[in-house]
Amino acid sequence: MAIDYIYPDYEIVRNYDRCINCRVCERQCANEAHEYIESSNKMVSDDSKCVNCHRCVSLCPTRALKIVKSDHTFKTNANWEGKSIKEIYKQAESGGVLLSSMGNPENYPVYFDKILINASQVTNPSIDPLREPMETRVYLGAKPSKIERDENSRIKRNLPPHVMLSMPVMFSAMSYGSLSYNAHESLARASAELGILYNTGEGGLHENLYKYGKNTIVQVASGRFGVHKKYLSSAAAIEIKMGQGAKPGIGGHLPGKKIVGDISRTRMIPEGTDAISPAPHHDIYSIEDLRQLVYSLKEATRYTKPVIVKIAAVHNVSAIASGIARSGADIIAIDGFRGGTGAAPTRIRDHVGIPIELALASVDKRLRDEGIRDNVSIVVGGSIRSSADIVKAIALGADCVYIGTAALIALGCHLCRSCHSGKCNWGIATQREDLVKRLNPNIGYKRLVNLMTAWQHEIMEMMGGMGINSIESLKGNRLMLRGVGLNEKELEILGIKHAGE
Amino acid sequence: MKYVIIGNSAAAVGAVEAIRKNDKEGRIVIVSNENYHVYSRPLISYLLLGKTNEEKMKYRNDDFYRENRCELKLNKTAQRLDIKQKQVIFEDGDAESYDKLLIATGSSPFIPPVQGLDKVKSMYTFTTLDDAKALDNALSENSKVLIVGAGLIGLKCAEGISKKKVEISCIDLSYKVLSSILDDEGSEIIKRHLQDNKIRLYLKRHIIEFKENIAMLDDGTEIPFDVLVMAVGVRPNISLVKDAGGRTNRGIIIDERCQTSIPDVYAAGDCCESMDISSGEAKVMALLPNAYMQGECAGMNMSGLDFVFDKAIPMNAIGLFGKHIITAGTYSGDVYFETDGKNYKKLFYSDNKLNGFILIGDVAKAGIYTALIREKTPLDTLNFELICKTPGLMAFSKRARGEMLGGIKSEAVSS
Amino acid sequence: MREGMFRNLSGCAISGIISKSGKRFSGQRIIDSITVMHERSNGLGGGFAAYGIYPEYKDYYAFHMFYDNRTAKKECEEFLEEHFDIINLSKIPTRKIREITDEPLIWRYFVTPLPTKLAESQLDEREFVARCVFRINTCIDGAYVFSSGKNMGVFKAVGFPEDVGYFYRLDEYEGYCFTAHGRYPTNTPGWWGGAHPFALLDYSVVHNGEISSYDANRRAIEMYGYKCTLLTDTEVITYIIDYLHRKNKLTFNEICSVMAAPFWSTIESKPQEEREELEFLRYTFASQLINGPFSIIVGFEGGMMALNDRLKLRSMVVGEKDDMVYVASEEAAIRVIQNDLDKVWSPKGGEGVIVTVEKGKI
Amino acid sequence: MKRVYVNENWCLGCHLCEYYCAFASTNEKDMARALKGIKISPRIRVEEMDGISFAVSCRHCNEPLCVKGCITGALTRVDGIIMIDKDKCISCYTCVLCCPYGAVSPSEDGAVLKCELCIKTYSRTPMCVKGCPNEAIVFEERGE
Repeated sequence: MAIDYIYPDYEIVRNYDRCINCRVCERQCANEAHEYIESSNKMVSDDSKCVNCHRCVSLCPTRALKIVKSDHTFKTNANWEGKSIKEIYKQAESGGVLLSSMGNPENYPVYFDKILINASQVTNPSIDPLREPMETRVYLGAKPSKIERDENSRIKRNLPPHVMLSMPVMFSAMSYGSLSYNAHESLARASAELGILYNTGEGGLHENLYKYGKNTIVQVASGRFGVHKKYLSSAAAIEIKMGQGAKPGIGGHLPGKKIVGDISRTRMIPEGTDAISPAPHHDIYSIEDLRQLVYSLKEATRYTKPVIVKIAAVHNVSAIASGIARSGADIIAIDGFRGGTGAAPTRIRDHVGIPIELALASVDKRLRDEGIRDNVSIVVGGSIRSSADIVKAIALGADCVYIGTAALIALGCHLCRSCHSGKCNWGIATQREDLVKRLNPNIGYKRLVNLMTAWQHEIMEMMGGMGINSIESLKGNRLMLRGVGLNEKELEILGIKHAGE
Repeated sequence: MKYVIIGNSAAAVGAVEAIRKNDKEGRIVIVSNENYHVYSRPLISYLLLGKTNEEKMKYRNDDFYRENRCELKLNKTAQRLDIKQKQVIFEDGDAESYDKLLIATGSSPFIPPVQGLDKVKSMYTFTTLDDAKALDNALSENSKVLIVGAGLIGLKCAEGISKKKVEISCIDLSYKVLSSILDDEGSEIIKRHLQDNKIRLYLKRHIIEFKENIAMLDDGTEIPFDVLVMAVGVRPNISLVKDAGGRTNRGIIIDERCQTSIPDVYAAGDCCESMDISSGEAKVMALLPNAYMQGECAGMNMSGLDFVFDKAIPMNAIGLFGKHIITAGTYSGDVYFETDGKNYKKLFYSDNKLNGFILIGDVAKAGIYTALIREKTPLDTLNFELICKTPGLMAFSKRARGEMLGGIKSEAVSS
Repeated sequence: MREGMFRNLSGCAISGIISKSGKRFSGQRIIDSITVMHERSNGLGGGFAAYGIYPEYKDYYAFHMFYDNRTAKKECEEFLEEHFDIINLSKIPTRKIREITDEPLIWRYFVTPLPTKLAESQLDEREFVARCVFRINTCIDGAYVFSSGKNMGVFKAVGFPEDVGYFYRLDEYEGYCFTAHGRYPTNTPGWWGGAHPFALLDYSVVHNGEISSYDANRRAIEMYGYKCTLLTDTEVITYIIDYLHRKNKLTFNEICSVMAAPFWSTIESKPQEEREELEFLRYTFASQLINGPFSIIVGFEGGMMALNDRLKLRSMVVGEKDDMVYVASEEAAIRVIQNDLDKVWSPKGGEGVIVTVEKGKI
Repeated sequence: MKRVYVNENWCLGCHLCEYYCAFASTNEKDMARALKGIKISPRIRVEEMDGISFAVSCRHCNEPLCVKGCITGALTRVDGIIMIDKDKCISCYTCVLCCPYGAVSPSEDGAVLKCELCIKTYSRTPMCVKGCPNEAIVFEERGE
């Protein structure tokens, strides 16, 4: 046997005083980290199999389990940290590209955490959301370019295609295939109940979920999987995915072994074939090509649906966004470099792209400077973690945010970042039937509804504190923000003052 | 409406509870030839064993008659029916008129005519509480007890007195114990178990003559005894109906509404004979669940509803010295058999139906088999191979399970 | 420190009077009204807008200017001469009083765009004038246009409003509509340009409140070519009104439905036609919704509009007597000049009161 | 009346219902203390095979064969709930013979085991329902 260079990162600690040998840990671990030893009437664990997903910890009825970070260590080295060394061991053994899941975990600045929100004192009353109406409804879509009146001088109601949301949040693109059916159903049902939208991602739309079309964004990505007329016309909006924050410049790859049954049918590709989404759209090599696709999709749906163009936040994002805003797109979605993924090359995920806060601030400013901000709505994603992040994003200039990871966490995800293994113990990022059923959408959708309802309340509280009772008055209201610990350049890009100013 | 019920056991209770569901007003008169609050007869062996007491033996709580507004007449024996006048005439000369009458008179022990029996001073039967009390009084340490009959009554009696430091012998005409409910192999297991529990068995024997305290057997064996228990069987108490001209056979003949051939006269429980749907034959099925359900059926019909009880089958649940036996139905057809020496299972099936079963030892979930017999469930609608090995709902279709456990019907579309 | 260098928060008193029949009356009345609300000001700013005061020059834009110094004046006048035909120029008459100090140079010009320049610009006349105003205010250091409409003028200064009125000899002007403002800023600017009303072309705004949507409004309006140099609510509100009324041709009723848009729940309860119209306005002009407490009186050519924020977080009372309509922060400020009112009421939040002079009466 | 319903689509076969059931009957506060070292005798039991699993407990039938068959009167139907009087039960197993769901279990404790919807415990919701992590077991009012 070859030398195993890698000591497990985490250790399973079992309190034998509390363990009653119910074996739920064993039954629930798809990684088979737990085992019951009949002869000694004892549970044992194998740390090397543990991905630290907490399924066993959460289900253990006597709280006999916990997972701790191993204190096993390499010799201290500020340059060569254990993580780097381990990655080299892995690659030296496999010869392959390192794969990771979920968002960038590295220690880059989180600008949201360096921005603080204002509140009213004395000169302007704060508003109590429990007593006064507090509006979080937003519309996404272009604004009418001019006001026209009919012969009776009544305004013609020539609104461009748009969508209405009860609050400025949507569930971001996560495909059926990367997510389980139950996860998708949870997202769809929650969206319907909440009056917001979810996004199919590039996996097509399962036939059972067409009934949630009013709350669905259908995605058209470079692989064009699952795209057909009914798919497009069933939706509230269509999203062209040009890029993803977790892996800008990289396509997608769902291995053939996951392309089974309904997934193959929904994606419209044969069972067992790899679903490869190329890095670029092979019919979009430039901005004018994008315009053609935007209008193709508009033609196909008779100009009734807004078209979203989603891009990853990269260095010249504002120029790109400006191009998109002139391409006929109604909504621009920008995905920051912390955005999640079901699988991405680690180096790409951790080193490519820019923070969403900066991207948003610069795009919003650029579009305003060019007088085209009304052409499009801006949706941002790529690690919105709380209602405060939402308030900050809106105040920086976003119309709405996309949440992906937060929604999955609501569904039970513990960010073990092992989605690519296909053995998600929480039934979210897996197609294994026994695991999929662990996510009961009746529970899942309620948890999503709860989370959004809670966030909505918090948004209202924060708005009320600022003396704002309608979310549109928060949009781009950067005066409501102050930076802490940011340098001049960062403040300039964010367009905010430093706290105390 | 005036209901009269003769008898005060399970069938009577079934009838009262059914009547009171439909008729809160009518008079109910219950007549018993015993002097007890309704009690469970099968518990008399447990009484002797000390597992229950007279208080706990009450089949229904003390408020039963009051809550159900029943007039209870104890120590009163019905003599005959005047079906023209719709009256019951009692031995003491009283009469009780009725609009609807239920005969729930049960059965009486059968005492075979054996030479010298009249000389035996200490002879007991074992079907009523008084029987049990009398027997209990007769026993003393080291008593030698001879039980005639190794059927359900005899063996439960043996178990009942087994803790009393007595010597127990049991004799039966048949070559096996529990011959009415067990097959040969099953019987053999029980036989060994009884012997392990120090019951002396004399099988395929009969008593030629009693000589005071000695039973002389056909093979010349002499069994000395202090106490004799006659438990060869029971006879349904049918005379009230028979004498009034109603149809009887071994038991009172009733239809599936528990009606006798006499208008407004119903019968239920051990005194009647009804259809065994597992065999298609009319039988006396003297067992408590049937008694209750027949009584219930009679009560329903007496109080004006149209109610059919057509699910009667022979069935038994009995424990002997810690070993449990559950049987039901008829032992005919193909056989599924499995045993590990301790546990024993035999299923009988034919024509896509389960006819009967015998379980000894592991009796868990036996009711699932019982239901298959009672409901005549087509065996090809379930995983028969699986259900033979492991009785459970797993063997049913998902849909059937959904109906049994709930929860699926409403979601059938989405999954 | 002056407006534009910081965001100045202030509470205030406002008052407005209009004659629906176009009858001109003395500015003394508005001084009397605002004087009553002395307590609502703190001496750091007062001002008036007066409509119908220049009938003899009614076809010319009346530019009221503050100059910090002569250089600024020279530079500005060069600019004006380059773009306009200057019909008349003079110092604005004032009274020297102890209460008003540190006055800048205060000049008035009646101008009309040079036809060649106007044609060259390919703009309509009013847009041309507005752009010139922005140009002066942002590019010429020390020069500030604080009034630029026709047949109207703004008069403002640092001081209590009654003193400002006296200073500017407002009692000597006659107009069909006056508005007034007394300021209570929470810090101490000393710049006259920062006083209110704020005006662009013939739109003038006096405002009591502190809007919480300020930066959202500002950043949105700046996209349409406005430059918010003062960072005041009044400035951005004026621009919004200019944008909605002059550029998008919305009626003042519609403008109310934008600036103090009804709640969605209210909109949804309306009959379909009205609902769709309100939805359209809220959708299209979401960034022009003004949030937070405000009461404003907008003066414009031939009319006056009063509006409260939709929660009515600031007081505002309206009174009517014959052809006169009075609006003020406090009822007392109306009663003092007209105790015998036909009608007096407090408009609901978001309910605009729009008074226009009967056609042809000016 | 509220009943326990089981939906096998969501049953994970985790067996937690059995442990929570056993825990409920101990009236202990802490499950570890209650069940440590014990072989549990739950009133609900999971059947599982080939990826299918579901829990079975008393259905509290409207026409309960176990009650009708009970020879001692230990089983009764009170407000729709089939209750067992452990004192009266003599473990004859007639109810085991009668129950079509296999939901009454033999036991060494001197009385048969069956679900009583936890009404004798502190829990208002049956503990199997509370303990089910996936709402495969629910306690609901449904049209009958």
